[in-house]
Formats: sequence, structure tokens, C-alpha cells
Amino acid sequence: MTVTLYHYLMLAGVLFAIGFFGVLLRKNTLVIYMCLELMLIASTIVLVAFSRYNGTMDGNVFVFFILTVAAAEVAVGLAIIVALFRRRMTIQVDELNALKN
Amino acid sequence: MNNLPVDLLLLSIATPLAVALAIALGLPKRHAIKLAYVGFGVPAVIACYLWSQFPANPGAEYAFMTSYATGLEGLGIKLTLGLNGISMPLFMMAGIVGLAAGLYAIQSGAERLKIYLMLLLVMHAGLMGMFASIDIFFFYFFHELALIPTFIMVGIWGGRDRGYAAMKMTIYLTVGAMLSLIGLIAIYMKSGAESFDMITLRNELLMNPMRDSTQTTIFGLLMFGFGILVSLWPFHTWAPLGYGAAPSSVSMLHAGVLKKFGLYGLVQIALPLVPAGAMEWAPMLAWLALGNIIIIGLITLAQRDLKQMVGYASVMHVGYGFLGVACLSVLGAGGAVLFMVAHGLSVSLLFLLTTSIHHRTGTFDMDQMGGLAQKAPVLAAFFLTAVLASIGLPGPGLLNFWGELTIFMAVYDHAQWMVVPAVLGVVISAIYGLRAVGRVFYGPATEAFQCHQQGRVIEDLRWNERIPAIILLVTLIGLGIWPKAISTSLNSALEAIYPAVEALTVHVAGQ
Amino acid sequence: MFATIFYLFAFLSVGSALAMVFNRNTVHSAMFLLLSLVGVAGVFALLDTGFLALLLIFVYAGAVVALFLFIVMLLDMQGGERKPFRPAAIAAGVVTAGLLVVGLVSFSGAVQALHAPEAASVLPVGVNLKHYANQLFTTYLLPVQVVGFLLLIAMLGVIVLSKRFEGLEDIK
Amino acid sequence: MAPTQLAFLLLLTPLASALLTALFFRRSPAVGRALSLAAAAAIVVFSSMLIFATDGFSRSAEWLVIGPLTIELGFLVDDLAKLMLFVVAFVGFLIHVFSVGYMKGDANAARFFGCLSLFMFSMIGLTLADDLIMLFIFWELVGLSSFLLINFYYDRPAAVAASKKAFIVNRIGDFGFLIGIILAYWAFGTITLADIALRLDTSPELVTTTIALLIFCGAVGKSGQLPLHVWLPDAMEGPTPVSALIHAATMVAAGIFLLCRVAVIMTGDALTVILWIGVATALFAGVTALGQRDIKRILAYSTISQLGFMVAAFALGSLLALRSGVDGALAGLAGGAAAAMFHLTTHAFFKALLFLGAGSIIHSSHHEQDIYRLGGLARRMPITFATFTLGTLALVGAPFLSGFFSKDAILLLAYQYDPKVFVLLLIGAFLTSFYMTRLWVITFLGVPRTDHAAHAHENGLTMTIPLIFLAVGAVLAGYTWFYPEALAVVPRFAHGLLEGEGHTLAAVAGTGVFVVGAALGFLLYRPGAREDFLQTRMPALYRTLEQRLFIDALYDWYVAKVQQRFALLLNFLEQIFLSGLIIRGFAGLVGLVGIGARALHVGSLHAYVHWFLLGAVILWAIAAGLF
Amino acid sequence: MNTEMLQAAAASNQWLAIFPELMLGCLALFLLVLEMVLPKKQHELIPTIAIIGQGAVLVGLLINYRTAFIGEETFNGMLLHTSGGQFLRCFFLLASILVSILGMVALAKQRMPRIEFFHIVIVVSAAMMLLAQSNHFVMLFVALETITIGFYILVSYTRTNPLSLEAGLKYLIMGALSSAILLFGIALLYGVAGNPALAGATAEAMNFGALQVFLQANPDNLLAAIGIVLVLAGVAFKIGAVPFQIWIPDVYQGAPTPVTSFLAVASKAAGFAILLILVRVFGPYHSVIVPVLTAMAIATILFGNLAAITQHNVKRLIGLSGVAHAGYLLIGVIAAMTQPLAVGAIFFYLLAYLLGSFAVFGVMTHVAGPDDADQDLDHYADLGKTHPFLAMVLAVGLGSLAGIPPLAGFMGKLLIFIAAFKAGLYLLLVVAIIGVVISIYYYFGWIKAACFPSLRAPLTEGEADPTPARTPVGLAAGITLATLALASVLLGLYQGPFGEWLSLH
Repeated sequence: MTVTLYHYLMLAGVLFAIGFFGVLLRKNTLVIYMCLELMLIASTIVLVAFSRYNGTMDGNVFVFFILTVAAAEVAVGLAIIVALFRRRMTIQVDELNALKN
Repeated sequence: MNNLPVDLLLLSIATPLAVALAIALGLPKRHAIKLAYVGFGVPAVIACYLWSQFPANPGAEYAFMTSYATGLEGLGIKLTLGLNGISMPLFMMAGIVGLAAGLYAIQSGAERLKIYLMLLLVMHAGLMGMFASIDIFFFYFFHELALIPTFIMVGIWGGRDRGYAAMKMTIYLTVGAMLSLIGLIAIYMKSGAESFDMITLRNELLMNPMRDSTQTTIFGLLMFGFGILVSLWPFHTWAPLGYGAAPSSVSMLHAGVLKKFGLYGLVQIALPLVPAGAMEWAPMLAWLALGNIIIIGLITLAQRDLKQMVGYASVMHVGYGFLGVACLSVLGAGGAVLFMVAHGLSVSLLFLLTTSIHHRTGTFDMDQMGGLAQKAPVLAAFFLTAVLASIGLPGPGLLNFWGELTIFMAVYDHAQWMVVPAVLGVVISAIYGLRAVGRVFYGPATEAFQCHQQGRVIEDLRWNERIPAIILLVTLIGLGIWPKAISTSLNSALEAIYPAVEALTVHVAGQ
Repeated sequence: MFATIFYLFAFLSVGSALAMVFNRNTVHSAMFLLLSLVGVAGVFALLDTGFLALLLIFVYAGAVVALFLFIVMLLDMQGGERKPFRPAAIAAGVVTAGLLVVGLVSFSGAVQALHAPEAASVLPVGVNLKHYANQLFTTYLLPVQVVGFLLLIAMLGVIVLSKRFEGLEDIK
Repeated sequence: MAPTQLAFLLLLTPLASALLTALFFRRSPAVGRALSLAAAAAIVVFSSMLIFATDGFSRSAEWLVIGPLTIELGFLVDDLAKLMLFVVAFVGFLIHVFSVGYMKGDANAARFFGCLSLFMFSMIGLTLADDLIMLFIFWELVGLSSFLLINFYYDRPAAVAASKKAFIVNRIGDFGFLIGIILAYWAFGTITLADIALRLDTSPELVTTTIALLIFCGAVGKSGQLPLHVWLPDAMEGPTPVSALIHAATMVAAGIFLLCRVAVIMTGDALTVILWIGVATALFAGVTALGQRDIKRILAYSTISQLGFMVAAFALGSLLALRSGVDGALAGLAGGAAAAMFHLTTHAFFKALLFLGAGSIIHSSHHEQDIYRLGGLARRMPITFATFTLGTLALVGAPFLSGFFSKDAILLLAYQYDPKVFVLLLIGAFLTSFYMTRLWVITFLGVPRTDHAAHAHENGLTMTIPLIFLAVGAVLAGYTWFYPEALAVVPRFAHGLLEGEGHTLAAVAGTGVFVVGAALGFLLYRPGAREDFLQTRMPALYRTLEQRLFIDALYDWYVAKVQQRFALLLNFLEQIFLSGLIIRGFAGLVGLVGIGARALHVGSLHAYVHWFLLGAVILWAIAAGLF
Repeated sequence: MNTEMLQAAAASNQWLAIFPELMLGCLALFLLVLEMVLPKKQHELIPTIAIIGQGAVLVGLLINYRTAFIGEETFNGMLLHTSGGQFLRCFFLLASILVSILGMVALAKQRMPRIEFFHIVIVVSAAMMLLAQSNHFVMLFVALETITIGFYILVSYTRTNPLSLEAGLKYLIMGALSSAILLFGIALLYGVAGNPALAGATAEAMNFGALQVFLQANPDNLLAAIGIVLVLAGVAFKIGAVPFQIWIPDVYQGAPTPVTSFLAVASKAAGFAILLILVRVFGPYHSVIVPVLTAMAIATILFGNLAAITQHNVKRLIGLSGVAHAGYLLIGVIAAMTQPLAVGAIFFYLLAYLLGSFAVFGVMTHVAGPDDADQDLDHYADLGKTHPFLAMVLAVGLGSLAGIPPLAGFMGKLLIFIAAFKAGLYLLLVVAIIGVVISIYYYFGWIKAACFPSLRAPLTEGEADPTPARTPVGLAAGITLATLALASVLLGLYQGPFGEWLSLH
């Protein structure tokens, strides 16, 4: 039983799918946001795995950027969530539907 | 023939636009009105002057040709202006109707007159450009330029139901315009000439006509596109509604001139360029045109609202134009052009007078009118003349008569039996025309009208209403008495550019 | 041995991810996210990129998850989701899950069709930390600069969205 | 002056008068009257010059050329035109003079005279036309002026309705006329009459017959033949001089003129149809006249009846000529045209006289037109009485007056052609005599039945002089020596017919029915009777006659109940189905879809993420080749 | 890695090539410095300085429009300078200037800090400019994320308004999701293209040129196809193509109006900039991307137009109409795969769209009340009477968007149609025409609401006027709006130098 690229990619795929599923399932904005982070991480696995198996550096460097960007995104996102919570006293997505139709 | 000191054609388009711009930039009302006279007058003067300079036997040649690059030469688009025997009469008609409509608008005292005049001037520029364009792209372009102010003017200054009417009109016309635009682009694409220039296209297609199936598709697009624009039955319902709601000058320009776009397009572009396609569609077109003449004719009989009735009547009459086109011959097309000129003049006259009637009766409902002739005999005389002209009675409507006669001749040549329903339309239009005259002007005044009269003076047609009417009437009668003034060059042009059409017709007849 | 470690990390990350998704407590979810990230970091390490594994832990565990927890605490909503799942939502979830599984199967097929090289035959480039530096300061210099600006506007954004301003008393 | 110029001058003089009046002198009756009268006088002068000083000529110019269509308009002055011109100019002038008196004091007299000039213009143009199109143009213009004059009193609903009816019914006739012209053009390749005569053999017989009948449709409309006669009695709503000029002497006779003009294309079948229509009209109108009480209406039916005679005469003469093997081209003038035109001429004089006489009566009795409200006018209006009597005698065919000769010629032709027709026309002549006697007796004899009639008195000179002149014409127009040389061709030809076989019989029979009719009239209609004989004895019959055999009612029913309802139905269908169901329905459908699409934005993030999932799945499927 | 290589790599970092972007970055920083240095009272000046600075950069960019870098790769293949890229740089800069001007007007109604707004707008537009020239997935991703994060902030900028924050949250979640999808796609493509087991494998798998070569060599790799569609999905989110358009109305409504305009114009254009680059790269997989894009275009045109016709909130309306515009542009993108003419057509369309949109947004900014999210068609009642200038600009802008001659929008549509015709995309053409016809309804409905005399019953006493007070038109805004309207007209009448794009062969 050897571990090949296939396994890494499937792991990434499964995590990506779980993340996606979580986004669809959860109503708490914070958890949704966590799931999104998970999806990003799943993508990084793909990059790292390919980088390793293809012998090129680009994927790894890309991951570096992704982590940076994700951190910034989280900061901004959480700031928005906090501000929203302060105004609306909820972060449940099904209650955040003042904008519709 | 091209040694004019300035490019008058461009000037005739640019003057109204420039005046409109000046008004838009905030000219005071007093000056705006003075300038508007210039804006409407110059094109008319130019149109008449060019007409007087126009060669008698131009053949396929265009006179007064000029060309300007607008940046799309790469696509074969160039602002090329010029007039041939087909467009000259219409160009002149546009100038004259524009002048009349403009004069009428200036005196109308509409609310926010400046903006009204501005939009009308833009519309007028579009009309002049439409007939002066050799480039079919600009032909379309100018049409739309004229169309859009229509919508706004109907919406702002319109009468009953203006919102709905404006909307319906615009959507209908957009559908028509889009179909015809695609048709025109298709000609551009499929001709292989890679040019929108009508002359280039014609030369190219004369040598290498498109495949028959392509032609059929293109003509279908153009026919239905133009058909919607010209209110071909059953795509006409926007027209009476729109004209019923539109302010008078807009109805005049739209029904009189703008609407000729489609018929002109069929005569000038569709028939010569895609004759085989025309062959395929001609029977259908003829049937629909008969729908215009008979069905709309009868519907006109049922109208109580005077302006609606005039609107329906104008819809009915364009059926003759389509019928002429459907004959696929020099005769039919020539008749259609003659008829277009006549129809443009007479229908705009009718709309003008209808509004003048409205000013005096306060209603368009014919059941509430009556006996206006006693108060306004001159108006009655003008209206009667206009009605008689529009029903093609020789005399005031001699030009209409020539047009109709030529079309009937062509129709008989094309499909003998069809002449019967076609001519029947003449009877129908006489019925509703005279009925309207009778109801509005003759007989004793109705109670409603008497109520309306109380406390106000019903004056006769004022001079500033009279002058535009006279302009139209004199042109109409003059051309009617001496139709050769337009028919000679028209015939020469048609003979020169219709060989393909005629050959095809003869070929089929020979089978 | 290698495989066992891989599966350990893999199951750790997948299991924690599932736990994160299905746990109703937001704090627990955040913790499971952290756990899942640890698993991923392990996988990274197996892929000879220890640097990235460390970075992942630092950035995510040290910053992101901490931030999440901080916010959860701040907003005081450990209570999790109050409402039970509605049947429609469950049905949607099942369908969604089904679609995702189908997607995964398809993905698996596609990946299998790819003739992957053997790991042993390729030089592990990610091991050498110097490579990262070289790349970042030569080839990827411009993106690095851009990321700098990105961080700057993110910072400004957080300030704008959170700071108390004079005259903006409406933030409770 | 060249003949063409003269013709132009002749044509444009009345037009100028009309235009000047319309443009500048609408409000000054005096100027309008003077202008019009001057124009009428000028017409007499110019037409005399044209008739007497020039030979026949024709001149045409290209007017419109489009593709294969060439339309040439021009003048044709021949014997036919000259005779017609003579009638138009002289009768027209006399009626102008009469109008001066008749319209005195009417504020709108300028309009009246302007329209009269317009009519003269149109009629002259019609007379001089050398081709079908020009004929048609002026034909329509004549109709227009007729329309304008009928509704001269446009505040009266009846006048308005009558004018509309006249115009539309004429238009229906013209519908056929126009199609006929179109057919003729494609059959013969020309619309010029002279050229058509040369190219007769280019068209098959059936087509020629069709063309002939279609053109005859025009004549049916204008000359009030069955079934398009309904407008003519109603047209009496116009001022009486108009009735005299247009609806008795000239315009309605234009149909006959038209037939004579296109005589060359007549075929046997066409002529047979024309003959029977003429005969039927003659009889029908004669019968109907018996049920009328309005003096002008009686005269109008009389006119219709006489026009039926003329049409029949034309057909009979032409048929006879055809039977005797004369070539079609010559058949026209040889046979029917002469008889018809001769009767037209004499009729123009005596019928104009009768109408003016009626006008004189109406004018002096405060517009009383019901004969049963008149009476005893013989003594009060001696000149009118005398001239009217002469006119009546001429009309009924009393020997040695003009009507005698022209009617005799027609009877003779009928006798020669077919005894059946002869008998029917004799009945027609008898009816003429009968109803005219009724009219004469009731109106002039006895005592006045109303104050209006009692206060009647003779009119001024402007009205009586024309009566006298016309009476002279009515007496003498039957004699060939009456006509100047240039005009004598047609009368002489007609007199020539009288020399034919059976002329004694025809003359005797004609005189006989006149005597019988007059006697019967005197017997049944007593002077001073207050009620109509038929009305008291046979009310049902009288009512039928009064209602003009219900033909008008039938038309009214058709217009109101069939045509208008059909129009309303179509309008309804358009509003409901086309505008409503299809267009609005389609728009509504689009709007519904739009509302649906808009409703998809539920505001919930989950729903939106599902969209993304959906999109990703579809895209994935496309990538995997599932689509 | 030896030193020479590194030096070569360093040498390829030609900063001059991105001078405008650098200047924008400096300008952004300078604004922050000014905020600290200048006394509070003179903070009013900062937006003006921001606008003037951007204007100066734009002028410089236009002067050096035909730079020597065109056709060159710089920064080790991170960027590829093209003439199209040059246009888009100007385009984005122009857009950011206009957004800044609108921001000046709109933010005056809010008591929000303002300098940050301009700072972020400038940085985002610089990122867009880089994005339009990117030639490498890393560059693309970083620039894209800069833009996206900038927009997260901008959308929720008026944090006093919960709707703005809600819009920000929605944009945040959807944006992050699309980023994740995009990223997954990029990762797959990177992996496949770098796979040494495959023919044409490349070490520079993130580089577009190399990737294209690889794809050419392997035209039917399933994983690559999946990667491609995932990348397209990510881009589709940016341009708002169905089914990734669903967020648009909500976010547009909640965002402050200037930001909405930025989203509607620049963000969309950025998406198309990427898409134009990517369809070239993905060209060998046309059997995948053509159906994808075709289906998207059809659905986008129909959905956008249909959903808009009953819409009453003008911000949502213009969002949905923007969806439809994305559909028309997608037709151009598809045509661009075979017809070089289409690229020029897209550019022209974008320019016309910019002019028309900003004219409309400018008017919206003036008509909007303090609640930025609540902008109803009814608020436009009698605009023609009270503010004829605004009404005229609105009519021109909407007319141009609707594609009415003689306005620029018509020429844009015409060129797209011609390109589509040349490419034989008849089905799309039919759909586009249906879309245009439907769109007339709501565009003219808007004009109707603004210009036509309204039939509203007069207010009863004590009833509050539901129409918010309109902002008076300032000089700068007035000139801007007039210029936009005039440019829309002139560009429709005379294309002049822009016509050159259409002969890009």
C-alpha cells in the first residue's frame, strides 16, 4: 500500500467537498467562514502535492501567497461579521436576508 | 453635379442637430424659437434646392455624393451621403413635412417648448439623414436617431394612455429595428463585399448574388423587421395607439416620414440586393398587405376616436406601399415610392388638422362632435381636403391617386385577382373618411360640443396653423398635378437598379 | 510506515473537518478546524514541505483560529445554532452531499487517468527553504509587493469597519 | 389661338374662379357670384370658340412614366365632346344666372358659387378628356363637387347624409371603373381612347366584355342606374340649381357620355347586360316616382328613369349595329351613341327647365317641396307655370316637342331590336306621362293647400329668363335645324334613325302611351285633392313605392347591421385577441417569468451557495463530457 | 539556483513597465501620509488630491499609450503587456477616477471616514490594471484577491447601514467561495501541466504561455478540463454570469452607490479582462469552453433581462441589467476565439458601458437619499421637471446602456453583433436580440419614471414625502456627468481612433 499523488488529491477533494458541504449546511456565518478556509486549505494540498510530484517550486510558493491572502481575508471577513453582529445582533444567515428580491 | 460649394446634405442633417445642441446648452426661449425656425427651415430649403438641381435621368447614379470617415472604415462603415432617384423625392418630402411639423410645433405652445423643439429637431435630423444615407448602416442609424425622441415626446407631451403607448411603441419598434438591423448586417456579411455601402453592395451582388436560401432568410428578416416598423398587419397594433397618444408634430413626422423607412428600405435595399429572397416572400407580403388594406380598413370604420381613426387609416394605407413592393417590379416599387411621398404629405396634414380640431372641441370622440364647420369653415375645408387626399381622390389627392393607380397596375400585372381587394380599399377609405368629416364638421352641434363652446370663442384655423397646412397641401397638389417632377428620375433609377428583380420575375413568369 | 502516517493525518484532517461541520458549538467547530489543519500540516510534512507545514500551523493556528475563537467569545454565541434543521434543509443537504460524492467519484476517475510520476523519481524542491526566498524575491517579487498592498488595505479595512469614529456613535 | 391653348383656357377659367373664391372671397357673396358668373360666361364664349371655330382635334402629353406604365393625358375634341360641351356650357350658364336669383341673401353664396365653378371645371375636363385616366380624374372631381354642393346646407343632417351617400355610392361604381381601366391598360397597352380603338383585337372577347362591364359600373354609379341609383333622389337635399345642373342635366348624364366614349369596346354580351339594366332602371324609377310627394324627388326619379332610357338607347343602338354587322369600332356612334346623346341633350334642356321650375316654386313658397302642400300655383306663377308645362310636355314626349323626337328614336330602336324591350319601354314612357301629370296637376291646379303656397309669387328676372331660354330649348332641341352646323352631327344621326323601319308604329305608340298616361293622370289625380289617390286606395302599394321598393332600407340595413357590425367585430377581435390576448398576454407571460426570476433572489446565502453548487456541477458535467 | 539566474530574474523586474501602477501605489500611500500630516480641517482636500493624482497618472498613461513594452513579458513572465492591456489600464483608471468623484458626492451624505475609501479604490484599481496584464496564475490570483478584498471592505463601507454590511457579508462568502473554486481549478491546471509524464509538460505551469502550449499538446485531458471549468466558474463570479450571478442584486443594493458602480463597471471589466486572456490560453479546449460560455451567455442574457423587468429598486435593476450586459459581452468573448475583431468590439462595448453606467450611477448618487440601499424607481418621479439636467444625463446613460443609436452603447452592441455574426453564432445573436428587446422595457421604464409627468396623487397634509431630497449637482459632478453624457453621444456618432481596435488582426 503506497501513497501516491492520487491519495493526496483525493484527500484534497474530500476536504474541499466537506468544506463546500459545510458552507451549505451551516447557518452560523462564522462556521461557514471556517468551512471556506477549509476549502482554501484543500486547494493548497493540491498545489503542494503537485509541486512535490512535478518537481516544481511554483506550487509551494503559491501556497505561501494563499496563506497570506487567506489571513488577510479572515481579518476583513471577521471585521465585517463583527460589525454586522453589532448592528443586527445575529450572524445566522437565515436572519440576514434583508436584501432580497 | 457635385460641385456644390458646401456639402448641403450634411448641412441639412447638421443644422437641426446643431440647433438642438444649442437649445440643449441652455439658449433662452426667445432665441431658441428663432433658431428653431432655422433648424426646420434650412433642411426644407436644401431639400427643395437639391431637388431642383437633381438630374432627370440619374440611372443608378447618386447625386451630391460625399463621404466622411467616422472611424469604422475597417468595417466598411462610412458616412456616405447622396441621393438617387428613389431617395430624392422622399428626402424632399421629409424636408417639407419636417418644416410643417416644426412650424406647427413652434406655434403649439407646448409645455416646456424648448425641450420639445430640441427633441423634434433631433428627430428631424434623423429623418433627413435616413434618406440621404447611402451607407446602410447610417440609414439604420439615422432612423433610430429619429425614433428615440419619438418615445420621449410621446411620453411627456402625449395624450391619453401616453405611458403605455410610448412603451408599446418603443418595444414594437425595437423588435422591428433589431430584426432589420440583423438583416442589414446579414447583407453586409453574406455579400462578401465587407461593406455597408449600398453602391458597393449592389455592384458586388449583381456579379455574385447570394445563395437563394440566404437571400430568403435575409429578406424574411428585413420584411418582418421593416414590416413591424411600418405597421404591417398583424404587427400594427402599436401604430394607432401610438399615434393616438403622440403630440401632433410627432405623429406628423412619425407617420408621415419616419415610417417610410421600412418601405424605403424594401424598395432601395431589399429588392435590389436580395431579389431571390423577395421572390420567396412576395406572396406572403402581398397577403399581409391585403390584411392591412381590408381588415384594418374595416377596423377603421369602427373607430370613434378621431385620432385613432386617422392612425388606423394611415396603417391601412401603408398596405398599398407593401402591395407595391410585393409586386417585385419597377412599376410596383415606383408606385410605392410615389405613394410614400403622397402618404407622407397627406397623413401628416391629417394629423396636424386633427390636433387643431382637438384644440377646438376638447375631445377626439367623434360622437361628441358635430357642426364644427359653422365655427371653423377654413378648418373644415382643410380637413376635408386632407381626407379626400388621403383617400386618393384625384384633385387634392392626385399624387395619392397616381401612387395607388401605379400600384394597382403593378398588382394586376403581378396577380390579377388581387387588384379587386386592393381597389376595394379605396371604397372603404372613402366611407370612413367622409363619415369622419360628416361627424366632426357637419350637422348640428352636439350637446357635448355646445357645452364645450360655452364661454369660449371657437376660432377658425389660425394663420400659424394654416401655414404648415398650406405648405403640405401645396406640395401635395403641385406634385399631383405634375408627377413627372419626381417620377422621371425615380423611373430612371428604378430601371437601372432593378434589372435583377425584373429578370427574376420574367423568369418565373416564363416557366 | 509512510502510508500509515499519511492515513493517520488524512483521517485526522477529514474527521476533524466533518466534526467541524456537524458540531453545533461554534467554539468546538473552531477547535476542530484547528485539528484538521494540524492533519493537513502533517500531510504537508509528508510531502517534504516542512516550511509550509509550519507556516500553516503558525498562520492558522496562531492567527486565524485564534481570531475566530476571539470573535466567538467576543460575540458571546457559543450556544451554537438554536434552530433545529428543517426537513427541507435536510433533504437539500442529502442532495448536496450526493452531488458532492458524485463529484468526488468523478474527480477520482479523472485523477486516476492522470499518469502521475513517482514521488521517488522527483527531487523534493520544497524542502530547501532557500528556494522559497529565491523565488519570492526574484520571480515572485511583484506578487509579493502586491500582497503587501493587499495586507495594507486589509488592515485599513478592518480599521474602517471596527474603529470608533467621532460622530459615529451608533456602534454599540 | 391654338385649339390646345383654347382648351386649356376653357378648362382653367372656372378653376381660377373657384380658387379665387376659395382663397380670397369666401365671405363676399357678391364677388363670388360675379366671378362665377363671369367664368360661366367665359366658358360659353370659349366653348363656342372651341365648338365653332376649331375642327375636332386631339392632343396629349406624357404625364407619368414608371416602368412599363405610360400615362398620357390629353384633350379630345370631337363631335361627341362638342355636343356635351355645348350642353354643359349653355345649360350651365343659364343655371348660373338662375342661381344668382335663387341664392340671393344666402350668406354662404360665395361657397356655393365657388363650388359651382369647381363643378364646371370638372365637367369640362371630363368632357374634353381623351383617355380613361383623365376621364376618371375628372369623373372623381365631378363627384367631389357634387358632394360639396349636396351638403351645401351642412347643418342639415339629411343633407350631410345625402352627400356622403352620393359620394360613397359613386365610389362603389368607380371601384369597377378603376378596375376596368387597369384591365384595359393591360389588355390594350394604353389608356388613350383613340389607341384603344386601334388595338381592340389584342384582347380576347371575354376580357373586353369584362372591361366594358367594369367601366359601365362607373356609369351605373354616376348615372343612377340600378342598383346604385339610391343616391340620386337623396341628392335633392342640395340647392335646387345644383339639382338642375348636376343631378339632372350634366353630371348624371356623364355616365351616358362615358358609355359613348368607350363605345368601341362594347361587345354583344356587355351590351345586353347594359340594355337590361337600363330598361329595368327606366321602369323601376318610373314606378317609384308615383309614390313620392317631394317635387324634387319626383323629378329625380324621373331623371333616373330617363337615364335608364338613355342607357337602354345606347345598348339598343349598338346591339343593332352589331347585329347588322357593322364593325365594333363604328358601332358606337352609328347606333346607340347618337340616340343616347340626342336624348341626353334634349333631356338636359327640359329636365333643367323642370328643376329650375321646381326651384322657382320652392324659392317662392318658402322652401316648401311637398306637392300636397302646394297647389294652385298656375295663376300665382304664370311664367313658371308656362315653362314648367312646356318642360313636362317635352319630358313625356308630347308630339313636336324635343322629347318626342329623342324618345321616339329610342322606341324605334327597341322596336327594331326586340319587341319585348319595346313594350317595356312603352310602359316606361307611359309611367313618365302618368307621374308627370300627377305632379303637374297637384302642384299647379286647384287651390293652394298651405299658406306658403298661397303666398307664392313669381320670381325675378334672373330666375325667369333662364326658364324661358330653357323652355325654348326644350321645345326646339328636337329639331336638327336648331343645332348649329358644328353640333348637328348627332341630332342628324338620330333623326336618321327615325326614318327606319317601323317608325310610324313607334311614333304612334309613343304618342298613344303619352295620351293614355296623361288621361289616366287627370282621371285619378284631381286638382285640389288633399290625399294621394294611391295612398287612399292601395296603401300597401303606395307605401312600397314611397319606400322606393325598400332598396334604400336594404342598403341601410346592410351598412348599419352588417358592415358596421362586422367592422366592430373586427375591431373587437383586434382589441381582444391581437392587442389583448396575444400581445398583452405575451408581455404578461414575460412579466411572469420576470417575476419568477426576480423571486429567485430570496436573500438567503444558502440559496445562493446552492446556485454556485449547481453551476459548478453543470460546468463539471460539461467538462466531463456529459453534455 | 545560481546567481546568474537570480540576477537575470531580478533584471527582468522592469519597474518602468508598471510605472502607472507604482504611481498609484505611491499616491495611495501619500494619501495616508496626508491624513496624518494635514490638520483635520484640510482633510477635505484629500479626495481632490486623490482625483487629481489619478488624473495625472491617466494623462501620463495616455501619453505613453504606445509604450515599448507592448508585446513584452516582464517580471519573469508575471506580466504580459499587450495593447489590449493598455486599453484596460486606462479603462480601470478612468473608472476609479469616476468612482472617486461619485464617492465625493456620496460620502458627503455619510459621516464615514473618507480617505480610506479613496486609498482602497486606488489600490484596487492598480490591482485591476495589473490583473489585466497578468500572464501568470500567481499574479492573477494575488491581483484578483487584492481586488476582492478591497471590494469586501468597500461594499460594507457604510457600516452604519446594516444593509451595507449584509451586502458585504454576502459578497464575502460568495467571493471566498468563488476564490476557493478558482484556486482549486488553478491547482489542478498547474498539476496537470507540470506533470512530467505528459507530453509538452512544462516547468512553468503557472505561466499562461507555457500552459497554452501544454494544453495544445494535450487537448483532451479530463483533469485539465475540470480545472478549466473551475477557473471559468471563478471568473464567472466576477463577471456575474449565470449561475454565478445570483449575488449581484443583493450586493449591488447594499453597497454604497459609488462602490456599486465600481463593482458594476470595473469589477466586471476585470473579469472580462481575465476571461479574454484565459480563453486564449484555454483555446485548445474550445470543445469545453465554447459550450460552457455559450450556455452561460444564453442564460445570462435571458436571466438578467427577465429578472430586471419587474424590478423596482434601481440598484438591483442596474445590477440585473449588468448581468445582461455580461451576457452580451460573453458573446463577444466567444466570438473572440475565432474573430480578432471581437476583442476590439468588447473593448468598445466596455467603454460604452462605462460611460453609460457612470452617467446613470452619477444621477443615482444625486437622487439617492441618506439610505443608500433604498433607491426606488418612484423616487425618480418628476426628475425631468425638477432636475432636467440630471434627467437628460440619465436618459442618455440609460439609452446608451439599452443600445439606442446614436449613443455609444449601440455601437458597442453593433460591433459585438457583427463579430458574433462573423463567428457564426446565430443562436446567441437571436438570444441577444430577444434580450435587447426585453431590456428596452425596463430601461425605458426608468426613463419613463424619471421624465414622464407622474400621476402621483398630491401629498395629503402631514404625510411625509416618500421621495428623498435630491442632492444639488455640484460643479465637478456636473461637469463629469455632462462629459459622460456628451462622450456617450459623441462616441456613438464618431468612433474615430477607437475604430482602430476593430482592425486588430
